[in-house]
Amino acid sequence: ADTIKVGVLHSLSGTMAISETALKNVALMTIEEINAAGGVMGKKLEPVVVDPASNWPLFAEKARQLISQDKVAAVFGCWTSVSRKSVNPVFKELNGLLFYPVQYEGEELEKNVFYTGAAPNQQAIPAVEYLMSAEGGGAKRFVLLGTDYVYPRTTNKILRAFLKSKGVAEADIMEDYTPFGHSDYQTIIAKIKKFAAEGKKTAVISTINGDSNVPFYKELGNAGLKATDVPVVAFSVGEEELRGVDTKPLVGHLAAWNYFMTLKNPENDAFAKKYKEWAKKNGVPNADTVVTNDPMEATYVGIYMWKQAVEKAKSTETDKVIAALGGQTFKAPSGFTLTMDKTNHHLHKPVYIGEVRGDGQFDVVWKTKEPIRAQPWSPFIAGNEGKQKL
Amino acid sequence: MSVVTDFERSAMESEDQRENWSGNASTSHVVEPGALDLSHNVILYLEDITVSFDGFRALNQLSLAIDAGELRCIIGPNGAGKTTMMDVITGKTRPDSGKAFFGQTIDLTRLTEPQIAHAGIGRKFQKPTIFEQHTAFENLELAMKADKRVRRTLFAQLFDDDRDRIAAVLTQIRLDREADRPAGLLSHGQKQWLEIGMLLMQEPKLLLLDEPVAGMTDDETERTAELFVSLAGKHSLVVVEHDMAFVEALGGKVTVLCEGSVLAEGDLAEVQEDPRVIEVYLGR
Amino acid sequence: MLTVDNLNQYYGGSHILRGLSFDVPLGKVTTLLGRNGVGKTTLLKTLMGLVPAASGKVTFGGADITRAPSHARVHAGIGFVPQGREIFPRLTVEENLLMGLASRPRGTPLPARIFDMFPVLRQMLGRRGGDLSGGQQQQLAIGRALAFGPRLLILDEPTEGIQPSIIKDIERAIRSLAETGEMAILLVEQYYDFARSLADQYLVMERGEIVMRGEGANMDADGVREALSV
Amino acid sequence: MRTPLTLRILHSTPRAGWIALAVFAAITWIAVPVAHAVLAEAHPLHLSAYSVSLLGKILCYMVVAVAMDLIWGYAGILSLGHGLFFALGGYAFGMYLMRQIGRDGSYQSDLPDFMVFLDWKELPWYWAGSDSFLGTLLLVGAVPGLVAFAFGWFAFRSRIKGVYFSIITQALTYAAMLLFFRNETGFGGNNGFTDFKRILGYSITSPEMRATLFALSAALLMACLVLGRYLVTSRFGRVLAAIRDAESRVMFIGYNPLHYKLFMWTLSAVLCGLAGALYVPQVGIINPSEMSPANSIEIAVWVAVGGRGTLVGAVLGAGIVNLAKSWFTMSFPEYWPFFLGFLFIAVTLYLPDGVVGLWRRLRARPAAAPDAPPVPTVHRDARPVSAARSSAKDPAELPAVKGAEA
Amino acid sequence: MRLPLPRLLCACALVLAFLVAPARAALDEASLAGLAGDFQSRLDTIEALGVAGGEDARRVLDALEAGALGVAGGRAVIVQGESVVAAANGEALALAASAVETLTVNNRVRRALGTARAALALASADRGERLAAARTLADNAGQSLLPLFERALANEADDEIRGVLARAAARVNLSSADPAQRLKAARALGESSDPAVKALLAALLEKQGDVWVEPNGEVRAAADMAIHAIDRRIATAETVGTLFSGLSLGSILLLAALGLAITYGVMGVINMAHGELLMVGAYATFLVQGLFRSYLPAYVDWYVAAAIPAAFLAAALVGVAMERLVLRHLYGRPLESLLATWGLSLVLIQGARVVFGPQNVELANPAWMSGGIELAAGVVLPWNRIVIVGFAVFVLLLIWLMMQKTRLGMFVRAVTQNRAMAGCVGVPTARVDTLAFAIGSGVAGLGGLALSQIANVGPAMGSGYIVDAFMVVVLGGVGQLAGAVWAALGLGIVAKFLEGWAGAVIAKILVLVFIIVFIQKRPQGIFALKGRFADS
Ligand SMILES: Nc1ncnc2c1ncn2[C@@H]1O[C@H](COP(=O)(O)OP(=O)(O)OP(=O)(O)O)[C@@H](O)[C@H]1O
Ligand SMILES: Nc1ncnc2c1ncn2[C@@H]1O[C@H](COP(=O)(O)OP(=O)(O)OP(=O)(O)O)[C@@H](O)[C@H]1O
Ligand SMILES: NC(N)=O
Ligand SMILES: [Mg+2]
Ligand SMILES: [Mg+2]
Repeated sequence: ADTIKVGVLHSLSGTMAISETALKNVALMTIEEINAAGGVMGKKLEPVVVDPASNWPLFAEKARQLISQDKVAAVFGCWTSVSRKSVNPVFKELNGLLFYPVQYEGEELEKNVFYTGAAPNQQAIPAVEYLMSAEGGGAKRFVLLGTDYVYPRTTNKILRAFLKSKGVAEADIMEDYTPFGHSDYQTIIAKIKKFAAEGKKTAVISTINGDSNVPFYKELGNAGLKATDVPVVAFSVGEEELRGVDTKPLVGHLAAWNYFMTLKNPENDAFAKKYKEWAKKNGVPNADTVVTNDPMEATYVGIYMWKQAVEKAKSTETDKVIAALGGQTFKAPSGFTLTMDKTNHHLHKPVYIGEVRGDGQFDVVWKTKEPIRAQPWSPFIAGNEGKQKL
Repeated sequence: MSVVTDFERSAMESEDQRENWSGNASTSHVVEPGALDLSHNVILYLEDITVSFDGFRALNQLSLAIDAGELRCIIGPNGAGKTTMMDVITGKTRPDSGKAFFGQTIDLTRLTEPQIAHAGIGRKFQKPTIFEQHTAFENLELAMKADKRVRRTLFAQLFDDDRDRIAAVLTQIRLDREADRPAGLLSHGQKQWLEIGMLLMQEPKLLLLDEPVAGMTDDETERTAELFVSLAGKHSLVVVEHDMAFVEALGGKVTVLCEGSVLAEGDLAEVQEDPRVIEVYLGR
Repeated sequence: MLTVDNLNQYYGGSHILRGLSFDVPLGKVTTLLGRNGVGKTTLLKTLMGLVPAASGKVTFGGADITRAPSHARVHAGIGFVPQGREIFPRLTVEENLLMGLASRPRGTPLPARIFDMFPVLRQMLGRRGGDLSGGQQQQLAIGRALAFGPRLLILDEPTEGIQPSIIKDIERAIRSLAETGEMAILLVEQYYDFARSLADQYLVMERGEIVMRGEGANMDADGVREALSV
Repeated sequence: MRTPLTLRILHSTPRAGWIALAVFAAITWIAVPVAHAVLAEAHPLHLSAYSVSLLGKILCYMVVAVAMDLIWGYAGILSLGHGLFFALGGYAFGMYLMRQIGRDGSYQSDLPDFMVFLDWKELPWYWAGSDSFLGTLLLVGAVPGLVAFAFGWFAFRSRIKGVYFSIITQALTYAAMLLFFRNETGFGGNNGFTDFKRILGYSITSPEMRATLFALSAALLMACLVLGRYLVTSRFGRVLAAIRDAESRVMFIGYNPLHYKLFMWTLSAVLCGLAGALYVPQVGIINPSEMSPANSIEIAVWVAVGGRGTLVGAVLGAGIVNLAKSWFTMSFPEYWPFFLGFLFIAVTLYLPDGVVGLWRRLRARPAAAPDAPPVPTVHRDARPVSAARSSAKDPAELPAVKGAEA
Repeated sequence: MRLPLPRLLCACALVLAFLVAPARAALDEASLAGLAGDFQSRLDTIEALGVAGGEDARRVLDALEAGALGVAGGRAVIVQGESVVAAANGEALALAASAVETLTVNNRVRRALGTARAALALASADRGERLAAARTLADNAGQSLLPLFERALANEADDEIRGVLARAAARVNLSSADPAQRLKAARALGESSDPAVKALLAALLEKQGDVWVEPNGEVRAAADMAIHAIDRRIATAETVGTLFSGLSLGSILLLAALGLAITYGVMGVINMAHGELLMVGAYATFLVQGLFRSYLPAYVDWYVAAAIPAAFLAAALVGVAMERLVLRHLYGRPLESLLATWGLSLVLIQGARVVFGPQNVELANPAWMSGGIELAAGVVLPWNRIVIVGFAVFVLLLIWLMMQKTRLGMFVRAVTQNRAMAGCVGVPTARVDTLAFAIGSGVAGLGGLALSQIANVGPAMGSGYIVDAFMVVVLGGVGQLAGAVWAALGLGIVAKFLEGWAGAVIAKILVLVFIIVFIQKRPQGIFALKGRFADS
């Protein structure tokens, strides 16, 4: 054929559409951009978009369809870990190629998957270190708050071990989970207040999933827990999520990511601008207020890395592309040249910590000097030693 | 099919449990289906039954005894409690106090509706209640005297004599032409007949009939009376009616209910003379 | 008052009403008799607009109401006591009666006549309609139809389930209503004696057709009773 | 004279039905397996793994639809919790599949990965027996069956009916979903079970296994149809329908509705469980979202689309809705909910008795008197005469009084 | 008290400055030197600025807050556009703005800034400002602030402020070297209801090895008593707080369910699109907010009030359309209405997604609905929740009037109970249906308006409420408005008490189990319809 098909596997309906639609958009934009620049090996890319509808088994079915029916060369997709877990066996069986753009809990390494989001040591651990530092407020007590699923559970397990290694006592850690879509945070906020009042400087580490964040932050604001007293650092709240929140009461709360829209560098300026224009041209609702965020950047980077690898391998064959991907570099909107690790299919990524501003963007208050290598198997979990390679 | 058997067994066991839960099992009677004790020739015996709804006494210390094979008419003003009495006998309503015995041994106040039906009491409702989605034929089939446990109905089949019997009843109630029509489409009077037919199929020992001839023509009323008279003796019947001609045609003993208790009892002629009955019921 | 002209009605494939024509004059009681299942109730439902007429014409007070919706017929002045009572089971007795005034402006009082006729209803005002005994419900259904003072009253077996003394009352009441000359009455009845004693004119239906009609006074002579037996 | 049961089962499905089943069996037992597992991939008639597992999944859904129809269409009990039974069957079989992974998981442990990860040292008691295939087969039916039996026993005994019953079934599945979501519960939390490798030692991804699972799903569906057909045409079925229409009347003629409902309810749950067990290896994942209330509502929607109270309708409904969904999400990824939504609305407005109703109307049209006006319905209350009308149209679907004992 | 040396020095300097220099003096360069130091010394410097007070201090703090304060060549400077001035005295410097390293304002700095500003405000003429300042300082009370408290106490006349200050001072004095001071402090703190204070006191009652942290037995006894007093106060406040949470959750459930109580409860339409009617109301509110922001920015706080009719009408119109086009053909076929409304809900959700985008939209609580009333330290009743409880009462009243004071309610019930007969007594059934459905939908719209003030507004928001809404209506007893009220409140309060005890997930499970068990006891809901018609 004279085109190369690539799959876009993001939920456009159901609960995850909130987050994933933007990833589909950015994938289409990137593909257009690559096509405009001549395509890959002289062939145009042809995106195949499907809607797995936030339904995990459907993810597996659609993945199979993309690989075996549509014969796509690579798939860009998934957000939740469970969706990734459900497609993993399919990619393995059919030897497909998946680029997964979202921060996740690690404890996984698949030959057929490239992880362009953060592993825990590229997001969670630095964030907690920051909170414990003088600049971060020197927190001594921690509330680990999350939605009850694997990403928060795992992240918190790692963080607990990490905190322990830093000498934080069990009694100074409170861990709590809410169901998906939980919208009544009165009790939890009251508990946090009580916990915070009981002693030393307290910080909240939130792995609350997208939809519950609005009620959580609203309650937080109204209950008078200010960022200066009890800062909340979130791992799942980015620019896109904040579009739905009145950020005034949130100012000062934190998020840790590998990318913020406010980063100042030529790549990012171009990236944000391109996306705005694309959104306008394609009639995305509220196109004038669209934002870019970390998983979008990770999607963008992932597609380019794949392109480069294909060009290097001179083939779209999965094994050859996998071989060519290791060591690929790309000058990313995050301001660094990112490298795809040769052995663990993760990107080396910089870490930023941002404080929420009144306009829903983030002010970077801390960052790493250079990209950090991912540790998908966290050393803070027993038995993971020496597991960092495929 | 072992699933079925297991299920059935456990269902039965739990049924027993329920009885135990529902009260002092030690004093409750053991119901032997079909073992109706008529040693004193009384098939139904009500004593001091009281039923009230939100303080309103629908039955007020009602006592009544029906002999085996008797045809008893019950009359009384609207709201006297006739239907409520039938509700008590059939287990639909639990009395606040009082005794209700079927024969000498079966305490009706302790049994569930299906158990009471099984013990041999059949009922026709004031407002015809039939299975509207089933055909007239099926209505009769369902009512037919048979083992009515799940396991049996799963494997039940209709034998020739069953069909003959159903056909006979259909003819008797003049619905042979409507046999295969859904009963919901029958006219009011036809539904009345169908319900009587169901009762005949059920072959109960005691028939409770609440206004069986309402909506029937005079001619049909007569036929019904004949039918009931022919049933008496072999069965016991309790008939509630407001149609005096019909009551007269039945010719049995008459009980007048008023405000939840018995006002008068005797031959129709006697009762019709009673000034209190005239006052509250018959009018001048 | 009410004129029915060549009315036809089907249920599915079967022809239930076959070209019926008759009048119901003001100030008179017209009784309709017939055996079970001949189509009496179907006819009344057609008159009330509950089932659409297949063909034919119904006029009331000069206006063609063949296709009018039920509530418009009530507003035109038709009151209906259906077979089977059809009271609103979860409304109280009082509300049921007030429903009878739905076609009248809000705040119209209930006429005292209802309670004179059916004193039991007064005692039961607060009870839910569905809790009443059968006969009480029947009285309620009649009371409800009378509440707004209809010009045509249609009754489908109104005596069903009612105790003899009250049947006598109803009989007297219907007579007096007709005698005021302001009401037409169409009565479907199986209870021959009751029908005969009220009828100013009678109609007998058989298989969807009117097979006999005449003056009420001639009912016995015409052999209506015999016609109703098999 | 007693007619043997087999003969009666034979009679309960009309000849056309048997022919259809035979054709269906030929396709699903021979044509599809051959096209998938025997024909080379390049062959024009080759059926891809995608198609086979998609169709296999839909076959499982069809079984669920039939189970739902038995309890909803014929016993009038609307369950909004059938997803639970489906998921329980799925989980029971999923446990076996997890055990079959053996030491091939990421942690190379005997325990499933998620347990290793959450620091479980040994399998909790409720995983006992999950390593035995036969034990699993038992659990697959017994777990949903027992849950349904216990729940139904209490609910029917308390005479919970109508929406009250529907709502507590919904609460039940919702509560179970939350319970299974918890990581501490021991069923893998939100992720559930996935990454299966083997059944009885055979690779789960081999074409032979796929074809086998597919054929088994088809067999289950056919068995359900024959069994369902027998049940609804038996006297049992008529009693059940009578309970649906007038429960108290049924009691007064001596049937105990509790037992009837409970039997059908439990049977329906068991069928769902079996379907769930076949579903899991074919789609490769089972997780708590199968128990979400919306999933259970959707099951009811399939049945309604096909035509409630007709077994074929349930099958058609499940097939149509799911194929439409698969096709729409692929062809109109951004707009498919519009199509599906309008499909549902159109079905209710124009096909009041579902797809099967349409079929009957088309068949009945030439026969009906041309001048007959539409059937009027007078009392359109909760238990409408119109429903009688619907079941009256086609004698084939009426509980057959005749044929059965010939 | 182990302080690092620089801190100690700073503190001393501070106290000295405070004691020696009267507050008016201009800042000297030395007092700002810390800004060029490490992070901690910056913080200390900032706090010291507040204690020192004065116009110049205020100016420096303003600059810091605006992100204009920086250091250049070891000196604190302020960037003013392109020019740079010395922070201490405002004199112009020959430095390029680009040469200045501006100080990052993060949370920690903001906190120090807050303390500094509060210290400044303690001298304010406005009572409210002083009170707020005292409260802020009390929360951050440290040794360095003690002199400030004492000075303020000396000048303060207001009792409430004195109380706050005294407790703040007491908190500091709890670690005084003088046992008498500590005893006084422990007694004074018994007046508090702040768990933080309790923690301070509790620390005195601990043992390190064999030695008491607090050597003085009398002080320990006083601390113990104080702890009990605080505990009692906290316990009461918490119970009230939990009750309120339950009430609030209940009122939200109720608002989510009330529309359904009409469309389903009274009219019998199994309305799976009910959640989407909530969504319509919420989006209508969003649009009204947008209009206010564009055209009436001065009154933007009142957009919520203006949204009441808008949300009602928008949802009512959608309801009318649904009723006229679809539901009208389905009366008496409740199960089909389930299928059709399920389809409608898919369409409405996707419609919202196409029009407004898949993301949530932002709705701000107006100022008068932000913040809350503080019952006790840690127990805050947020205004938005209080308003919503009130709103629930308002909507309830509205419905009650509509159903009881007009004949509509009776007509609607009659129509649902017996459609044909209702026509035969003269009720225009079609019109009544449309009207009733419109009202039910409109009420759902009002529910959406309320929800928009608490939770997400997005295309799928409705699906999150539909299950709860049905549970409330059914648990209450179908068709029983009063039942819905009891059910909603009951579920809310039960859920909140369970949640405090078992956590959100288990609590939710328990609530569902509770519903299942409850219905066993009352198979027809709380307000069961009794009577002969119920089952025949
Ligand atoms: N569930 C109930 N709630 C309130 N009142 C009730 C209830 N059931 C019955 N009643 C009242 O009890 C009285 C007796 O009713 P019942 O139906 O037994 O009368 P009846 O003798 O059968 O009258 P009829 O001849 O009119 O059928 C009536 O006044 C009725 O209103
Ligand atoms: N909805 C319906 N669909 C089909 N047929 C019907 C329907 N309703 C009634 N019928 C049939 O129409 C015929 C006339 O019924 P109708 O109710 O009018 O009789 P009726 O004269 O009022 O009898 P009764 O004296 O018993 O009340 C009956 O044979 C009945 O079975
Ligand atoms: N991987 C996540 N965020 O689920
Ligand atoms: Mg009665
Ligand atoms: Mg009739």
